[in-house]
Order: sequence, then structure tokens, then C-alpha cells
Amino acid sequence: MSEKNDIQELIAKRAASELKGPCIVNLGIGIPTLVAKYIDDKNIHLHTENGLLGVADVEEEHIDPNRVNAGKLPVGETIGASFFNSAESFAMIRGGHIDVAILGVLQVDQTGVIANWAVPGKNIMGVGGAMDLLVGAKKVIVTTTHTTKDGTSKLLKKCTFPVTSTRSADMIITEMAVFKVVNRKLQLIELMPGVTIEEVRKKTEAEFIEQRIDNNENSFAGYIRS
Amino acid sequence: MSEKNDIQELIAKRAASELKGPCIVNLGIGIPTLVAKYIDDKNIHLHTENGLLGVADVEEEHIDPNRVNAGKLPVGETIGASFFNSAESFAMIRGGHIDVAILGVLQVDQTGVIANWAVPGKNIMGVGGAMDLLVGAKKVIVTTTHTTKDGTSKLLKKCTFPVTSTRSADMIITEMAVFKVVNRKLQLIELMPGVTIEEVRKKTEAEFIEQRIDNNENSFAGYIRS
Amino acid sequence: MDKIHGNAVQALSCVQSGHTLMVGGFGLIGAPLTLIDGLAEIDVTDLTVISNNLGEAGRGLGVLLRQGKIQKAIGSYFTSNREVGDYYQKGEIELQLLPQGTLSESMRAGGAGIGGYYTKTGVGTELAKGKEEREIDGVKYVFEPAIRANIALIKAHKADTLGNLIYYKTARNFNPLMATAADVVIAEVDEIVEQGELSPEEIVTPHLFVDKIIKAKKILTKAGVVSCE
Amino acid sequence: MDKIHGNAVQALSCVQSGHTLMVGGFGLIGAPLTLIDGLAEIDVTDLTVISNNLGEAGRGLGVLLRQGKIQKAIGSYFTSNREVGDYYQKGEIELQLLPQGTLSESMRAGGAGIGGYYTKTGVGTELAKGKEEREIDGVKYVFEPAIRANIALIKAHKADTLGNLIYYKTARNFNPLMATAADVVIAEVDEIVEQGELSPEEIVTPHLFVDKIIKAKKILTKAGVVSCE
Repeated sequence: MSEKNDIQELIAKRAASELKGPCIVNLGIGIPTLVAKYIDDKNIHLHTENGLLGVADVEEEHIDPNRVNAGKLPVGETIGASFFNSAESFAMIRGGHIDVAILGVLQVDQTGVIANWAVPGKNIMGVGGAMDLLVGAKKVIVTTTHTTKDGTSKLLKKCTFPVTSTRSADMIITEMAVFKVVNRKLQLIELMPGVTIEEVRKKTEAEFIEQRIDNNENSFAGYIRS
Repeated sequence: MSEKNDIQELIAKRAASELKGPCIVNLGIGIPTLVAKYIDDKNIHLHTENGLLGVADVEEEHIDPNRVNAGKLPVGETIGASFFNSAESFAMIRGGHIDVAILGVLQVDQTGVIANWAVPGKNIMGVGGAMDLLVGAKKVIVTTTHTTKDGTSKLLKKCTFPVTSTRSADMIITEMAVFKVVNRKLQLIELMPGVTIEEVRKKTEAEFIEQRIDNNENSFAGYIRS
Repeated sequence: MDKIHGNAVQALSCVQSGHTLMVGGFGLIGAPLTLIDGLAEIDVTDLTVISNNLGEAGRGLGVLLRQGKIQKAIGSYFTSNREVGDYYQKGEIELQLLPQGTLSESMRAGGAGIGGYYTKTGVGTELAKGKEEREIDGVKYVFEPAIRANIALIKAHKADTLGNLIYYKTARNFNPLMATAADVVIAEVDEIVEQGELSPEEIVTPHLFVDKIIKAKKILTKAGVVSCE
Repeated sequence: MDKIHGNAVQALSCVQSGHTLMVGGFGLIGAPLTLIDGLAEIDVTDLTVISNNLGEAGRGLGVLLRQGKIQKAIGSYFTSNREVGDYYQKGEIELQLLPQGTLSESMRAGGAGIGGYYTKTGVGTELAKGKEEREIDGVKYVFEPAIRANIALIKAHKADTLGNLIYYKTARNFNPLMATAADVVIAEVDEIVEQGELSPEEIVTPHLFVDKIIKAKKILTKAGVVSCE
């Protein structure tokens, strides 16, 4: 497995550990899709906005070209799954019936606002369900690599790309750290294994709160994992 | 059969003769409900706003208390019928998917505007689907006795009861005559059997056009039945 | 998580005085009669009830009317219970009348994250008085806000153990809409089946809308409402 | 009245240059591939196409793009066909981007006699620029108008001879919505069955929405799009 894959799997696995059933979860394209394989709670139900509640893994021989997820990848269906049209699916999303959305981003700023649909200077060609998920899901978890390919922080003071919503994400999970967004401020709650606080500070443009516990340099408020 | 019943059946039968398949027809409560038994064209499909396309007569032994029409009377279902929820049913109505609505009225004025949901001085307690049918159906046929019990014309210069819509009906069928509404004017097109034009004039408060054909006292434009 | 509750009163523990309740049914057809019985048993008042009708005199929601538990009713056809007018005259109930299509559409909007919408229905009538009018592409519409409730009490035909629902004939009516538009949705069903017994293409209300399920103990038959315990 | 037509070109006789067409599908999934082939054969131009995507490069609606028949496209995710950007850069196509939920909701509104509605989606973003904003109960919404088309080309799984439709898994997507929102609705189906073979509780699109039916001659398989004549 390549290093890129390792990183993505690490982030996906960490995101999966945030999910506690019973809940309804929508997984975005990219890293979020990988989250599915780390879920083994039968009370966690996966929703895909193209019209299926009860997304499951699918083995090669059971692939059905007419049963796909939002990334148009073949998926399976759980026992108890249901299909519905796009308006009904987005009614579920906008209407507040999805508990958690896990989304990839291009940028996220220090208030938790994300940009994940358009790049300035390029044609704005697609938005899909991103804006609907941001306004509708009860909790939004961002999964993203901490930096771009050239090493620039994706956690910025302010998004330079068009934002997806004025609503803030609730949590940001990267291969370096986990942040909670509390009152529109990023709060570091966890360092990923082997990562130091200095490394996070160096690679993060966004301001974030390090609320140490017991004056211990490596413990943060909410830092209950290691 | 009582005289009242005779009159209602006469009106219903005349209304049924206006229907040519293929078409989707919604029948209101009262006289319109009677129209069903005079329809024998399989391409005329009856819609009821409580959620059924394909209303049929039902015999006593097949009555199902959970299969009713808008008047909460038991009905049957045709082969090829479908059930849907109330929002979908009214989406069909408002969205222009119903070809003809046949409605009873309390009053209709000389522009074709009807009043059929409320009486001044009484509690306004129910409107049901009347307003939706008026704005949505492609063609509205009014079926009504020509006068109230005390002999007053129901075809008025202006409705004194609250109107159901600003939209005019397209046709008015009574036990005395048939009127078309053309450019917001009533146009007499037919006298019911045995009725004279003088009787209609006497019993009708609303102004209406008598466009005689061939200067014949009993022929009206559109008067093709006798 | 088990959504199945043993009886109506237990399932209704979340209902509080002052709550807004949606109650399914077109008259008694598709009404959650067992849950309504449960409401009659518990001590709650000042309810706002959103339902097409208020049952019939002394039947269905008509029982709650007689108990004086309903402070306000929002519906389209109260005429089917002749007692509603008497309570209204005495100032004992507040009524809000909406065209049936507007009532159902507002529920759908409430469940779908739509704040409000423009409908042609009612333009120029007494029911549009005080409502914002707007012309769109040359057609006049009135604004209608979405409606939601604290609790929805609905009737379905079958539930699976996950909470997926299907309905029966015209007993479907407002029930699937109400299932989307309340904070807590309690479904009364004729039958509870295993997960997987309802076809994924046929499920009308996916389980994410349903919080609690009870089995119906009163049903509507040709002979009227009967107990089926 | 017989709604069943022998081939796509015959069924498409009502399509004229300058028309607005809704075309079902999420990419190629649930797209009416036979009808799109028919469109490629007939001489129409300046079409406005409302569809989530414009197919893929040279496949599905991507064929019409290459033919220069599409003057404007309204959708949510054109990215799936990399050629759309090139045509856009050259000024050969006009694009209107809507959030996917807004696209589907506007179709539903168009089919349901709703003039427009307020959605939370997009508030404060570039896609809301120039759109009316309104606060309802303390929440900000943007106004979105209903959308309709002259013709809808949809894909369903089965039709009965009356025109009732059911769909197959996630190939359902936008198809049932488009079926409600166009003056003429043409459905391409895998199978045509007798009246009565589809359960009344299971029918997703009642026949009153459907004008013409053809049998699919191209279908999507694991191996890609294949002919099934």
C-alpha cells in the first residue's frame, strides 16, 4: 500500500471511530468512502444521496451497475435497505434526517467553514450534494489530508476557494490531528500516533486552541486517545 | 326514485356525456359522485384526492373501509390503479395533471366563478380539496340544481358566498340547461328535455348569452342535443 | 436500538402539554386509533393538533376534543365532526383552515427543510387574506410557510423491526408526510415483520423517519372501529 | 389510447429545436440511453437540457454535446464529462449549476404547481448570488423557482400498458420527478407488462404522468453500455 493510501486509511479509520449507532451517516466521495469498511455496528446506516438508505460493501460477483453510491461506484444493499428518488433523498438531507455527514474538503478555515466544490480560475463545473449536506446534516465531520501535495496547509485562516456553506463543520480529522470546532474556533483534541504538537503547529495555518490538561505538554482537552 | 334523485341523476348523466377518453377525471362530493355510474369508457380514469387513481364502483361484499373516495364513501379500484399520499395527490391536481374536475357548488356567478365551501354567518369549518381542484384541473364542470330548495337561482350575477377561486368554471350543467363559460360569460348551449328558454330565463339571475342559430327560437350556438 | 413499544401510553411518554401534534388519517381512515386512545388516557392539555379532520363526534380525535385537550386545530375539513363548530362557538378551540393540498404540501416542506413555498391554491379567496401574494411568470401565488410538529402519530400497515413502513390503500393519505415533519414519529401498525421482509423498492417510509412503533389494538372495519387485542 | 411506440425516433417526433428537455439519470445510471440515441439521430438544435450531468465524454448526453445540439445545460455535476469544460471555454454551451437537492426539488415544484420555494441550501455561497434571500423563523433561505420542460425523457424498469411505472434500485434517481414536470413525458423501459401486473401500492409513477413508452434497446451492464435488441 502506498503512503498516500496509508494516510487515507488512517484518517478513515479514525473517522469511523467517531460513529456510534443508532445513527444515519452520509459518506462523501474520496476518503469518506473508505470509512465504510471500518464500521461494524449494525445500527449505523449509510445513506447515499442518489437514493439509497442501507449502503453495503459489494463483492465483485454481486456488482450491479444500477446500484451505485454518490461517487457512481458500485455498492451493495443491506437487509432492510430502501430506494427513493432524488428529491426524497435530499428532503432527508435538508430536512435534518441525517445524523452525520463525513466530507472531504479542499480547504477548511479556522472557523470550521469549508470549501470543497470549486477552485478559482477553473470552470465551476460541479457541486453535487455538498451544499445540501452542509446545511442539513446534524453533525459534519471533515476528513482531509493536513496539507496539499506541495505541503501547504489545508487548514487556513480563511478559505481562498468559494465556500460550500456558511455553516461550520463540527470536527476535522487529518493524518496529523483531530480538531473539534467549538463556537467557531478550532480546538485541538488529539494528535495522531507519532505526531508532535510542534509538527502540527508548523503545518497548520489556521489558528487553533491547545487547551492543555494538567499542564502536560501532550494532553489536550478531550485528548482521551493516544 | 324521488324527484330530487331524478334531477341529480339527470344532471350526472349529462355531465358523464361530456367526458371523452383518454382523460383523468376527479369527481367531487354530491352529484359529481353519481357521474361515475354513467361512464363506460375504459380510458376515463377516476382520481380521488385522498390518494387513488383508478376509482371503481364497489359491491357490498367487496367494501374495504380503508379504500374510500373524497366523500369517505367506500369505492373499488380498477386494474392498473395506484395509491399515493396526499401531497402527491394534490401535486397531481395543482400541477395540471387532472383533465377534468366535476364539482358541486352552492353558487356560480355570471363569470363562471363558483362558491362551494362556505356560507356567511355559519362557521367556516371545511374546505377540503375544492380550492386546489379549481386552480389545477384543466377543465372544470359544475353540476348543480338550477335553484335552491326555496326556488332561488343558484346562477347569480355575483356570488354572495365566499368564492372558491378567481378561476371560472368551463361548463355548468343543471336540470334545466347547459352553459358554456366563454371569456367569462355564460353562454346557453342546451336546454334539458322539456325545458323552454322562457323557463330558464325566469329561473336564472345570472346574465347569459342566447346565441340563436338560424333565427330559430329553440336553437342555440352549440345546441346540438335535444 | 429497539423501536418497538409495548403499548400506546408508554410510547407517548414524550408528549407534553403545549405540544404540537400531527395526527394521520382522512377522518378515521388511516388514523392511529390506538395512539389516540392512549392520548385520551394521559394527562396532557393545550395541544395543537394538525390533522385533516378532528375525527367524528366522539370518535378518533373527537374524543380528545370532548376532553378539552385540544387548544388549537389546523386542518382542512372539520365539518366531518359536527361538534367542532360548537366548541369553536364557545371559544374553546382555535381553528386554522388550510386547503387540503396546502395542508399536505406544508407538511412535506416542513419535513424537507423547505422554509415555505408559493402555491396557486387559494389566491383571491378568504383563505388567502393576510397572506403574501407573488406573481411568478405571470401567475399569482400565495406564500405558505412549512409546518412541523413536536410529535407525529401515524398509522401504517406494516413495519419491519428497523422501522421501515408500508401503507394500505387510501389509509396512506397524510401519514407518510407527517412521518417526515416531526421531532418524534410514533407509528401504529397492523403488523410488525422481520427486517428484509419489505421490498426495498416498495418501502414508502424509510426507517430513518420512524422513532417508535406500537401494534394497533383498535382497527377500522366495515362494522366500525373494533378492538383487535 | 396506445402509449407504446415502436422506436425512439418515432416517440421523439414531438421534440423541436429550442425545446427544453429533462433527461433522467445520475451519470449513465438510470439514463434513457435509447432515447438519447434517438435524439442524436434527429435534426434538432438549440436544446436546453436539464439533467444532473451531461453523461460522460462521448457517452449518453455526451454524444449530443459533441453534436453541438445543446445550447444550455442545467445540472449539478458536469464534472463527470470532462469535455463540458472545453465547450464552455469556447463559449459553445451555457451552463447553470444548481445544488443537487435544489435541482431535484425545483423539478418536483414544477410538477406540483408550486411556483417556487425557499431552501437553506446555498445560502451565503457563490451559487446564491443574485438570488432573493429571506429569513423565516430565524433561519436564512434562498428563493428558487420551479423548473419545467417541454419534454422529459426518462428511464424506468417496467411499464404496464396503461403507463404506470416502477424503477430499479438507484436507477430511480431523477426519473420519477421529471415524469411530473414536462408537457410530454417519454419513458424508456426494460420491460412492458400487462395492466394489473404492477402492485397498486408499489407503482411509483402513476400513468397520468406518462405519455409515451418505448422499450430500451441499449442498457447499462457491468461491461458497460450494450445493445439488447
